[in-house]
Amino acid sequence: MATTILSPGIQVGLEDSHGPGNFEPIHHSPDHDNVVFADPATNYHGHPHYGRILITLLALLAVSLTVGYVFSPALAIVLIFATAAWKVAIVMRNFMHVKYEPLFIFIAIAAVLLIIYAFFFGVYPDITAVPRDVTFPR
Amino acid sequence: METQQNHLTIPIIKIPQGRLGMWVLIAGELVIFGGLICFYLLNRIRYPHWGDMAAHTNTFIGALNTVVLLVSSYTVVRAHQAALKMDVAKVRLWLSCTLLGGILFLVDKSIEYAHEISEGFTFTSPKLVAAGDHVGSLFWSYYYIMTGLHGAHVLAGMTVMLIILIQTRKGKNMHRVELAGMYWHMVDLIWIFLFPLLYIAK
Amino acid sequence: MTIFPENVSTYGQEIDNLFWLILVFAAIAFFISLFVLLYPLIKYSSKNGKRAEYITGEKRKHYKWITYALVALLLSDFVILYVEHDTWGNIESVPAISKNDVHVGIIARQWNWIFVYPGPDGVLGTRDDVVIDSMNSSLHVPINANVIFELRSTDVIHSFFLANARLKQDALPGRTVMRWFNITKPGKYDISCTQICGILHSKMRNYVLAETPEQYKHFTDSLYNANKVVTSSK
Amino acid sequence: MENLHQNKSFWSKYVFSTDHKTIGTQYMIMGMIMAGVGGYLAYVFRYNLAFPGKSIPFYGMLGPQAYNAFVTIHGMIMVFWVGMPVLLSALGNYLIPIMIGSDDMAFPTVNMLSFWIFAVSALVLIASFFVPGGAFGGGWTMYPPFSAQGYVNHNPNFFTALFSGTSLLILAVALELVAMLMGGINFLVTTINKRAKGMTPWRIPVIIWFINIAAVIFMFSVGPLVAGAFMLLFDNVLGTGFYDPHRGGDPMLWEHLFWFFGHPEVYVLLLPSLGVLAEIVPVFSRKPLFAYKTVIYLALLSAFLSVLVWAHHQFVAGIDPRMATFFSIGTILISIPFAGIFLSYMATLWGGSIRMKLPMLWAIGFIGLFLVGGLTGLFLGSNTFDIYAHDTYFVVAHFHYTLFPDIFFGFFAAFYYWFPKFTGKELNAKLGKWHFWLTFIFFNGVFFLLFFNGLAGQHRRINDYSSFSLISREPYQTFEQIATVCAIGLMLSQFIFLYNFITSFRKGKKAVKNPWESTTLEWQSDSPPPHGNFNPYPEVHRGAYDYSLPEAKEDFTPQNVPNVN
Repeated sequence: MATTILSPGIQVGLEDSHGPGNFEPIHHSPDHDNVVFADPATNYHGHPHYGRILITLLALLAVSLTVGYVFSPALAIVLIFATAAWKVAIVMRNFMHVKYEPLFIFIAIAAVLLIIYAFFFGVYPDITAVPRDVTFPR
Repeated sequence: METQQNHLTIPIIKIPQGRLGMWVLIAGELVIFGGLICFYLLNRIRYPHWGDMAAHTNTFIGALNTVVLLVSSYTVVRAHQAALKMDVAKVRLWLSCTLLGGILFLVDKSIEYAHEISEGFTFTSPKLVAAGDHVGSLFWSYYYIMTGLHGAHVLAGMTVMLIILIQTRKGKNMHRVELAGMYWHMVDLIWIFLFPLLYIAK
Repeated sequence: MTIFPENVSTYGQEIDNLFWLILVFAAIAFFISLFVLLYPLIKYSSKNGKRAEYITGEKRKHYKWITYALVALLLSDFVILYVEHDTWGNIESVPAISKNDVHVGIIARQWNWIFVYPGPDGVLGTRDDVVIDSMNSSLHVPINANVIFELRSTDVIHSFFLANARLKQDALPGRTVMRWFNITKPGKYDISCTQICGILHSKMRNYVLAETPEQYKHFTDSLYNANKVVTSSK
Repeated sequence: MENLHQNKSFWSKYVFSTDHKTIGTQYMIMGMIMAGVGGYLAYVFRYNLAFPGKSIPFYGMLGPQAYNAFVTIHGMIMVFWVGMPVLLSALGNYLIPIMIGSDDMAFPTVNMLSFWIFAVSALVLIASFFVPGGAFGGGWTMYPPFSAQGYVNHNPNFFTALFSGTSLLILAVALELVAMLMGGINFLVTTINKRAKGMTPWRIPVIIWFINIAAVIFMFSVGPLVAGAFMLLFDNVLGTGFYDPHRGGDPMLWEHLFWFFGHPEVYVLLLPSLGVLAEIVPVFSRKPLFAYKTVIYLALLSAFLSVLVWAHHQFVAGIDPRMATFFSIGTILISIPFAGIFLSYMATLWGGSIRMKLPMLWAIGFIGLFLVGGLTGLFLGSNTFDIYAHDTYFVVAHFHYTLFPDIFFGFFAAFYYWFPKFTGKELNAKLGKWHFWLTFIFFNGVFFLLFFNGLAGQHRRINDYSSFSLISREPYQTFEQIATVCAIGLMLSQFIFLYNFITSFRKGKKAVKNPWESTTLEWQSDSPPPHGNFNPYPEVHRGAYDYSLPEAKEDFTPQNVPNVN
């Protein structure tokens, strides 16, 4: 059973798949196309302050709960969703380690959001522009 | 055979197989929830009346659930940190904490559902329909389908976590802690958006 | 045999012309492509015994032909878009209702078209409206007048198709769509439903009966007299 | 590791197998069986159209409800249970690992699970014919409120609502989508992670690129439909009002989310068979693929544009007229990348040394027929002409001219090309030629005249045209009869293929390792490939299309050859 090093200290067997292609340390091949992205396995050093990040998240939650009482509704909604987006960014960046992942993961997630936005944009005039009163004479 | 496997194949984008698969899965799940959130938003813009309905949701329980999910996200990332150091005892401790968070979330949610159902706001809300408030009943349909689908994901995440908790007993499959953690973070992310949509914006 | 059914509406000819225009572009593209596809099969057959050339298509002198073709396609696409744009606006935007126009309601139901005439006051949605709800009935309209109709559905999605006037519009339950047509020739024309709507979908056929203004006046007068509203309050 | 797979029972070797080749074959067989079912449905309703009111051989009398159900399920089967499994799953499963020089997929167990979920979904679909009320008959688009009436019709019985044709169809589609999602995850991870040494992105064969792009399009567009299908199911069985306008919902929402998936789905079906062409055309013209990188960039561009065009199916549905113009522009823009891809294939022919073998015949037939389909798309992409042509036989003929070559010609091209690799046997070329010419001629016979029926105003999904004076007259009824005769001929000529398949499989001539003299990796393995595909694993030294290199003696240089001389 071949074992390979995934990231410092983790032994990965090949249970997930038989055969080649599982992860293993980089061989820098002479072919330059082979080293497109940085290697995340070596980027796991350092000790991120997860506790501090949690406190930030909870503080943002408190902000989103209180803005409704402070500002006008329109501004409050913008602020609430801004803090939500900020929270999502923090969780993805630090907890899900997007900052250590290759760029294309970020691009894929951004593409998802873009596609959802395209859907919203295309449907918006048809669903929202209908007269607000939908009681329909039968 | 083994020597061949080891030196003939190298991944070109260097990311472990399980994690890559999990990312693709997360992208797929995000589109499903993104679509649902889109439908909700479109209808929310169409019917200002939904604001009155959203006032019946319990912001306190919603906020409590957000805190629970954020903290459990923290604990699962600590579990991953411990897994990197191969610290089996700590991994199991943090995973158990996360499982506890999941249970807390579901208990919270059940209390909230019970409260809403006792007020007559169910999946189809026959009470509202009888009163002629079809639009309000539609809000509750969306509310239950969104939180229900999210709850199903919480349950799925907890199941995976439980399996991994058992597997790590002998220090096996430590890399799966990270994968379960990623899935759990995704559940957290979706809740971060559902919470303001359903509870705060009234 | 003509390709299209007889055109009787004011804007029908524009749609027919658009078809011929696109057909010209499509036919040119088709025959050129067919030549490009089939000629090399003969000219460069392996039976000639010649070795193939090594062309990767990365060089400008090779790929320029494809670029030209794509630009030509894009240009013809935009020509089509430009030509059709006015017609689209013409059909989709409803003219303001003037005195000569006829304003009727058309309601789709499984499996029949219901016609609502505006009544003596000429306004839809008032108490003197007359509703004709029977299978195989006809919508009477005068020729050379804008007929503006409000299209609704009561149950499932239907689609109002008047082939002779080149008009099609879906009727979605829950929303009212306004469209118009102007028929220039007297006659009886099929209305069909083109959105599958249940068992009797294929029997969901009514008629538009285009008449001279005098005949139409006669028809509405007798219709309104027969359905007189006793208390003429709104 | 290896001997794990050697001595296995029949069940784990052929049924619950995790080997990518077995799973690919399972998908292919399942797709062929479903194509038989879909073809039978087509035969029944085509016969009814040509001879309305007559008893149909091998069926009996066809009522309007059954007609609607047959039309609906025919469309469903051909797109979701034939096109998807055969083009995406079968080709993807079989070809991705072997063409990138790997032993298997990244997650073999998930792969097996994907097939079995797919098999269950097919069973659920077939079962929907045999529940009270029969299968759903509202068009494959399943527009509510017609598809959301289960709760009203079966009220208050939850179980009859759940086991009605409508609910079972929605369930079957949802299961099928889940199966394909699992397959898609597998394809992407395999292609990114499990390539052989030296298989850089720009050395991957085009078909692998295209299958992966198709998987990405599928994954990113299917999300709203998955959520929406659950909502439709709840409308049916629990009585919610997500799509009921009387309850505050909106059927337009379903139209949008269905086509937001439904149109990219067309490209999901198209891209794998375009990939098949990209393999076949260079091999048989002994020339590199023309502008390889550009072809891939064009496919990526079309993937991006594919999510911006969906509303051209709704031009007359009452959408905002300004949005219609936007989507019309998107539609004509997306013709550009696909035209570019086809032109690059045609340009590959020029200057080659063309061998007109069977796979090439199918490939040329594909391009020729798709040309008609694509150019008639110009008429329908123009929103103004679509007012007239929408939901007529013009549309029917148009999308059969695109999807039939795409699914069947693409599949047959792939089949005749890779059969020696799949089985190690040679096919009977003479029978194959008969099969091609009969299919080609009969297909045109079925659908070409229907363009004229459509232009005469004949609309779709009508079981009896006698009510409509405009189109029940001559020559349109004769056209219908010609189409039906040709359709029967088309189906009968597939038996030639079946006969050829079975006899060649059982006692065909043994094929050599690389009969077509191709460069890609799968031909460097044995035929049929052993478990694990390669021994030793190949190392890739060059692009996938090195034909007729000037410095090489042979006119093809396989990817794993380090030096030309």
